[in-house]
Amino acid sequence: MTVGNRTRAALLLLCAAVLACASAAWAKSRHPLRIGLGEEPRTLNVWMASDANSNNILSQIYQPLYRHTPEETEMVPWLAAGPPEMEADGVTYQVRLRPARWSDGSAFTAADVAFTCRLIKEFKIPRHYSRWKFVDRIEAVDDRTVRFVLKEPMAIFLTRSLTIPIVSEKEWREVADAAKKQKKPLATLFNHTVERPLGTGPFVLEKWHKGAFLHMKKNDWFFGQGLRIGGRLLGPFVGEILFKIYGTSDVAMLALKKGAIDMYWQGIQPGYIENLEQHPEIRIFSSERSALYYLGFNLRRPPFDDPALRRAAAVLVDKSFIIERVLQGYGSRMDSILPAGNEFWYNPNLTEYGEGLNREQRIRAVHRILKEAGYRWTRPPVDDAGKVQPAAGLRLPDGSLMEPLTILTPPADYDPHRAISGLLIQQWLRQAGIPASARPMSFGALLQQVKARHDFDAFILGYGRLSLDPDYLRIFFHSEFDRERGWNMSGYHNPEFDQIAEASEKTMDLEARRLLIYKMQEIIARDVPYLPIYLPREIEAVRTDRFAGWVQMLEGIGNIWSFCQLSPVN
Amino acid sequence: MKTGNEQRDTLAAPAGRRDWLAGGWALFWENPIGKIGLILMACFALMAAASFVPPLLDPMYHPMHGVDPEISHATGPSAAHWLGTDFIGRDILSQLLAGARIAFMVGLSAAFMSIFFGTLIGMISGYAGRFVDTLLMRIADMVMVMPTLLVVLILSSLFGQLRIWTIVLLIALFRWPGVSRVIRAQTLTLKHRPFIEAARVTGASHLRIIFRHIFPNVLPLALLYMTFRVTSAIIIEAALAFLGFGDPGTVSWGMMLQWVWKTGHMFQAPYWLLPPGICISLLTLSFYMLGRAMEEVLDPRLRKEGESE
Amino acid sequence: MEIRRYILGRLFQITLIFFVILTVLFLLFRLAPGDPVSRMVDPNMTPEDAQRLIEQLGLDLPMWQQYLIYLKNFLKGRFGISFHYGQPVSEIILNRLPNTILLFTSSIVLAAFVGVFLGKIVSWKKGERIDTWVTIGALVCHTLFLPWLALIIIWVFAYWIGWFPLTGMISAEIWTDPSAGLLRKGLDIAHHMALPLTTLFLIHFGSYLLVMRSSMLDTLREDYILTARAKGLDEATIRNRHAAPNAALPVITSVGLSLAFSINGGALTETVFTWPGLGRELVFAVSNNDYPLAQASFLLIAAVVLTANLVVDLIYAYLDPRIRY
Amino acid sequence: MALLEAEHLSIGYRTRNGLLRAVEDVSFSLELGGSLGFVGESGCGKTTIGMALMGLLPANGSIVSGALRFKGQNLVGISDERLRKLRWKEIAMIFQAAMNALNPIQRVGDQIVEAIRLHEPEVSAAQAAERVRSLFSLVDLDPERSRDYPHQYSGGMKQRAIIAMALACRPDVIIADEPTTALDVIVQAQILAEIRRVQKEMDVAVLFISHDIAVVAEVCRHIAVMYAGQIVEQGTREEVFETPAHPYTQALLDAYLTIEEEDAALPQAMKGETPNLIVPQKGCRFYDRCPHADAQCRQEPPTWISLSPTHKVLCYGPRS
Repeated sequence: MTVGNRTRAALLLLCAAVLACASAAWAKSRHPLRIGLGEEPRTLNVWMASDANSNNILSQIYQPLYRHTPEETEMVPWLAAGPPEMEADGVTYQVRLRPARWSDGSAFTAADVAFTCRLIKEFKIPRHYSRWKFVDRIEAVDDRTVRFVLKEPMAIFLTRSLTIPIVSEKEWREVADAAKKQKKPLATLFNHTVERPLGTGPFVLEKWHKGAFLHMKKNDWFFGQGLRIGGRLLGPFVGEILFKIYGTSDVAMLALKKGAIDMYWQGIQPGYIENLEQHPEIRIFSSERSALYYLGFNLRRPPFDDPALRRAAAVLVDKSFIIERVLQGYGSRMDSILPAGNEFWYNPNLTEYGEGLNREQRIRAVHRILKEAGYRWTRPPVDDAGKVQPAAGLRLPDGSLMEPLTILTPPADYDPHRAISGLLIQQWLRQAGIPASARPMSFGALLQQVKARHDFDAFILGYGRLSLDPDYLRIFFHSEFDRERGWNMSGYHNPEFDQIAEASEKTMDLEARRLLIYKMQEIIARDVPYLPIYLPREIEAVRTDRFAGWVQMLEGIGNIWSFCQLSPVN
Repeated sequence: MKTGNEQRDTLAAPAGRRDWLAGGWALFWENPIGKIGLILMACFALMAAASFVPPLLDPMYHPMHGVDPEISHATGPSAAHWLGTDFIGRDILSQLLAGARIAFMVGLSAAFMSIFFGTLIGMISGYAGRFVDTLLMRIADMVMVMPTLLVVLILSSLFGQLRIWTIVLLIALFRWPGVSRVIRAQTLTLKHRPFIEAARVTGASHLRIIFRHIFPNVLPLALLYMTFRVTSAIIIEAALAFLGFGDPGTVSWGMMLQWVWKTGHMFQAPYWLLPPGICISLLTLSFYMLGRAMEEVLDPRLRKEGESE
Repeated sequence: MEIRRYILGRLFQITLIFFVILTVLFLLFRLAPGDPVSRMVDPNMTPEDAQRLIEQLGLDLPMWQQYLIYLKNFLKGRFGISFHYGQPVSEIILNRLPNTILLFTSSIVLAAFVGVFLGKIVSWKKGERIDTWVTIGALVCHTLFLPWLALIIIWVFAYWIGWFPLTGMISAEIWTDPSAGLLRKGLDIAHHMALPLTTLFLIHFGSYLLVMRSSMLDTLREDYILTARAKGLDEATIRNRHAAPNAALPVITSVGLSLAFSINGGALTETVFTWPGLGRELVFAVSNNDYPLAQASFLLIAAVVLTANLVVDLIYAYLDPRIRY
Repeated sequence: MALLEAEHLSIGYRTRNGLLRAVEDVSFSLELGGSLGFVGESGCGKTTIGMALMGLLPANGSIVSGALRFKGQNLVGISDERLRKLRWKEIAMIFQAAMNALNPIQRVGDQIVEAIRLHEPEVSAAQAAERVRSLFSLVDLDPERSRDYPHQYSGGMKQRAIIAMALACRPDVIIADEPTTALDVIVQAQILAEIRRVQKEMDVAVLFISHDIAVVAEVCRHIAVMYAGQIVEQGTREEVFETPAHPYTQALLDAYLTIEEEDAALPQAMKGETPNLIVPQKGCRFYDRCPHADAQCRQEPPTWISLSPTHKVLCYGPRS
């Protein structure tokens, strides 16, 4: 190497070093709250957004009339000034609004609320329309009062309908009018690109640098500023938020440890906890979730059309094993479709299949159940001497050999827990001679197979964010929803259940409705169209050295209460 | 140039083959790269063979289903688990050994198939000429510009999780054009050699000429390319599994990395992260080294195309 | 004249191949199970909602009609609207493409130069210790498992030593700072690019080095090298003026041929480093059933590879006087 | 004093099986403006001698013993740097045209200019180009074509260009290694005439290497016949042609004449294979193929016998 080369190399090194130091120094000058996102938000079009990351951003901007307090016991008025006033006819509600302003300073009025609700009804916007189709009329009585007239009394109106985000008429009127003239109005509305969403929330979007970050600033017009709602004094006390995109949680965890972000807004795997706990400035939150992870059966065809076999499977599945190993203890077993945390609606007196039994006892129990139901083996799981052995040649009560069956699971990259649980369940079922094999499938293909084609034996799926209102019980198992793309994926038909479900939807009296919901849970636990398996906990990690005030609630700390209350340390 | 031709001629003549083999072996062994490659590969072959042992010792050493009843989270190396356990208590060493078996299986079978397609198409294309040649080579061009990993990724994400054999087949289906180009070129030079002309004059059928006369002469070249294809097959399978599109019923090294990645142990459990990565790299290295050493023995002039992969 | 005919011929071929890929892709994506609507797991989504969405997305039309629309739009330069982002695909691609080009081209060019340079040097010392070690080193680099290497690099250089940012392309802090000038922003990108660049560089330079080395060794056996020696040229001149230019020709071919393969690595690198490029977008679109986006990105990649191969052939022809079309 | 002189020169190649003695105890000399031809079948060591003269032996080859003197200076053991300066300036080489002796991606003229300016740095680019043009004219090439690439030339033109290149620095010695092989007969004759002509005009000594004794005879005044690494007969053209003493020379001439007459069977002597040069046999190296061999030939290597002051042979019983 000549002298010239060496000098050049040294210069290069120097440049790299300067670069490294300089960029580290630059980061120190301001104090934004920095949050890691798992993926880029899909869109800022609130009607199109259905993914967690878009919703994370939009939840700072578009606000509902009512929302749950962190304690989850009650709904508190948010954009509304007080609880809805129901008139004597039982179908007319009147809601007073707070004096609020949009982030551009213009006034938030009843017309905006009416516009939003009509928009949903006119465009039949997916995911929202079902909660609004029973609303007959929406009227702006005056600037600060909205009146809703329902077609019939509806139990879910307050909890499910009045929690939709309100958009501004100014922002959407033209878009909606233009879309209506198109051949495909809904698609046009969905494909409308929103650059700077106009909301009433605590933050406004400053810039979205595609593929890299989103920059939000405090909304000076935020209606809640300085107010005390749900017993909490609202800020925001943070000037700016930077949302950075990290494609993999591993890197996000490194960023957290390094101090490049203050919070990672996505549940993390339990595997990280041990290491994160060694960092004094990192705090782990483990929160309850309202979710359901379950094994679903196809009741439309053998072999799982037989409840006995479904119950046998329920006994064979060792939920505790899955929770302890796969979830590393961060989760709890489920016996009802409703999570146990939903204390008001949850029925605690349900059959706990296989609870407390060890492997051998489970196999014996299943042997008994199946024998009684008329199943036979060429080699039974329990031999004549009462010893457990590998079973083979399981025959259905009608004498035919059980065909090999598959358990569909999402792929490991989508959710390793479900993929591995599938493999475990496969092994357990085989112990009783049920020729099961787990088959992970791409998520889209899996849903197509299960929801649209109904061509499957069993599957493992989950619902991430179930509402607190248990109306979904009806949607999952009412025979009305057993059709293409319906949510009754098992094909469960039970007239008794249907009747109770329909009643529960319309019963306004809470206690009476609770009894119906209890009954529904019982029926499902008896017939096992779905076998609830586990309820994972939401594990989140934050740094405590720069910001404090995270509010823990159901589904974790990433909620509007946190963002309204976070404030810089010192 | 001269040496190359001479060697090729020796190849064609059966009489010289034994001498050539002995000489080739000496040349091969003299090459440090060939030696290292062979030794490495022998180690991995041993690993693959040893993979049958642990499950026999104790069912908890089954790489897929066996879990240590005492352990329910990832642990480092211990007496019972020399490389530690994964997060549900499976033994990492037995997974690593099983992975060696899978890697050999995937690598060799995918390579074999792609060489099979490539050689067949190359010979037909070169021998038939004209329209068939143009058609096959245009198809080859087209397949060649497809980034194999992305294509297989698309296919496996579209059609659900693929079985390991499907993955192998797909890799083979997209890795033949390079081989067939080289084989075609070689066939073209052979086509007008006297012994082929002679065979044609004596009325041998096309099939007979291709398989009896051309095939033995392109075989060494095909074998050489096989070693390179083995490496690319192993890498593609591993990358696929790493991204979560592998066969979940199989314990491959890529799957192990996927587990360590997706369960959040990536930077927490070096005893789990490092071995599969090192193994993938070293096994592909060993095949590659073998190929390079073989190449120097076979003919230093035939390398250009295969190597960029 | 000749060369123009050759280029036209090649362009025609490329168009043909492109059209076939276009059709195959269309069929693949339509035949595959799963659509964007069924992915929305939300009990609030009623079957009617889903049906409505499917109609709106035009997924209910017969296949041939969808194909015709697809072709028509394609010819007009419209790739449709991304299911996932609800934005025109062309906008998304145009946003991502420069990033990919920046990372990919710079790494390939750098790798090719360093590879050729080192290959030239070590071939001169064939059989010596340095040759063996460099060759083994290149082999090791070339066969390293890329995603794994990328993660290790992140861990060591971005986290443990902490010289570089973990992932991404720009740092939000600097780009939201109104006082930050163009230079600072440029340096920021360079700073972020260092690690992915190194990863891709390590993977590629080995292969170029090996090709160059082999090619040099072949060239050194050529008679004109003997002539050059006989002329009394010193070794450096022989190496640089006579051997290397001839030996570099196969390397150019090899770069072209390995381009498709390099793109795999590019996509993996982008994915691991969260580099907002086309490869990452493709992987992401594929796993989200975003057909229009996945199709368009894949087509673009295919087009780039095809064109790049043509360009490589032209460069080759330019550099090698023996080839004239 | 001879211009170029070899004394008991032995050259060996290291191979896996041992040292291959490609040239064994060879002595010859070449006068200023003289011409010497080496004849022998391939592998007899003639090219090795040429390469040794240029200092271009391959990495595994080296001069084992003996001396190689150019203008009195021993080339054995000389530094690479000095040898390099000597090349082309003093000793140039004409390569076989079928070989790629010209760099395919450089213009022919540039390759010649490179040689000129290397050894005569004081020459400007324009002057060098001018010299190339005159060299081209000298070897009957169109000067305009100096800007072409080698692949645009025919075999004969390439050969002329190579000759022009060899003459570029006005060397004292030109080594011509099979310069006419692979050319058709007419072009071959033209090239040989060309070499003869430039040799005379420029008064340069030529060391001519060929397997074809007839070709050598056309150019060289002296001929050395080589067999299995040794010179077996040496003499003037007339002596060797008219009174070949060594059975091998006789066989070569026979073969030559046979071809000329298109008749007769393969000469006796050509049967059998050339001996193994790694483990040399005890006696005469030609023993196996010699029609006149006897017991003595088998036991002891023969010694030189002088037939005239210029003509000598390495044989026990040279027959005429």
